[in-house]
Amino acid sequence: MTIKVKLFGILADNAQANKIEISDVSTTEELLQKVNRKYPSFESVNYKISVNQDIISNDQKISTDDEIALLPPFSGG
Amino acid sequence: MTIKVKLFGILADNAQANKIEISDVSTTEELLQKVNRKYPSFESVNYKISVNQDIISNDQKISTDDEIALLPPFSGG
Amino acid sequence: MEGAISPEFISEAIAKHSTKTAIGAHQIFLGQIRADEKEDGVVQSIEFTAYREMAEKQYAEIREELFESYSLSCMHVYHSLGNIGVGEINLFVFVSSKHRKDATEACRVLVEKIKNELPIWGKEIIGEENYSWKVNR
Amino acid sequence: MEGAISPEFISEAIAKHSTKTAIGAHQIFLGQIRADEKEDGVVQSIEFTAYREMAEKQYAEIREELFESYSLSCMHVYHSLGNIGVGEINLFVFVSSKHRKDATEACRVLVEKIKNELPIWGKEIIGEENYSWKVNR
Repeated sequence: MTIKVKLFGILADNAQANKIEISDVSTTEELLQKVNRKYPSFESVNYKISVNQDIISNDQKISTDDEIALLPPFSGG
Repeated sequence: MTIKVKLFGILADNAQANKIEISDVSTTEELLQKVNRKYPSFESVNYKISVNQDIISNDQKISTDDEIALLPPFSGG
Repeated sequence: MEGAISPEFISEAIAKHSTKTAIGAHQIFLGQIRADEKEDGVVQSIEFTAYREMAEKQYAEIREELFESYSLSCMHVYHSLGNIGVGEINLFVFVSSKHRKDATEACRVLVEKIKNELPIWGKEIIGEENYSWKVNR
Repeated sequence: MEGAISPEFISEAIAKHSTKTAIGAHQIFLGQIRADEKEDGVVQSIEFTAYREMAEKQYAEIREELFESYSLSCMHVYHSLGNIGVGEINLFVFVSSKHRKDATEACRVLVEKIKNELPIWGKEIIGEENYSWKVNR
């Protein structure tokens, strides 16, 4: 299963893309592992993952219909 | 000795004057006693007295050169 | 200052600070005249009077205290005198600092002190004939 | 909103509230871009991006929470997106209430939440070529 992942801030900057695709993953933990392997620079960023615009801290199943995003620490305001 | 006394707010309103003169007083206590006798309606107002723009709580001597004022509770803002 | 404080006066005050590039945060408090229901009717306006010389002296002391307690770039206070109608602005407090906490906290304390320590009085005009002297809570 | 927030926009927002005669207090917070000194030079501007849909959802939740916790008449928040220069305003928070304590406290909490909970990022543009990602403290 291929998951589309939105990137923001320094992550989009490091990946030089606002959106990436990660294949063969079915949970958020699997996704994060693959992302960190593919983009080693992400590991130094204390980012969070959101599923359908909610930040997730525990592992959970995901499907291609879910809106997934990786969020570096917020710095608005 | 005649002392000029500035009045503000409800006190000026009750006395129908912004300034009154009180004679034969030489301390703030004496002044306040005379004022309250002359204007009985003042007693229900929890007012303070200032000498040269400082609020005074203890009795002190006053002269005709001092700037005396009676101040109802503040209600600015 | 005499009369109500206009929104344009406020925007001009803000615009003047754009050259002060060490400022990161502005905290503004505005007091607006409420149409409060009183026993005798609805408040139409408040007529403010002050013991001006004393108010200026007191404000200078408050200002000095706050600049000592907080790291501030600017502080401005405008209080209307005269008759200010319902919906109009009678108090404009404007505090600026590098980081937000100083401006936010100093503005809060300043508004409190303006209400409690400045010799200013408001006479609430009710209907066509009545009035009552405003009481700060 | 795109681009910097103008002082005129702020005064128009204030003027719109003059018909709301139950309001006695407006508390306004403005964020202004600072010319901070960084290792590589001085900040020229900050380029803001957001995860807009999530930011709007989060803001709606924050708004609801604050209306439950405080007695408020109005709440408005405008955060700039895009490139905002030094001295320009990128955040306008506007909270109104009958009595000042509600607006003052809600405004303070709201600014804190905007900084900590909204998915918005600032990229500090330094000199002609450099940049660094802003870190909220």
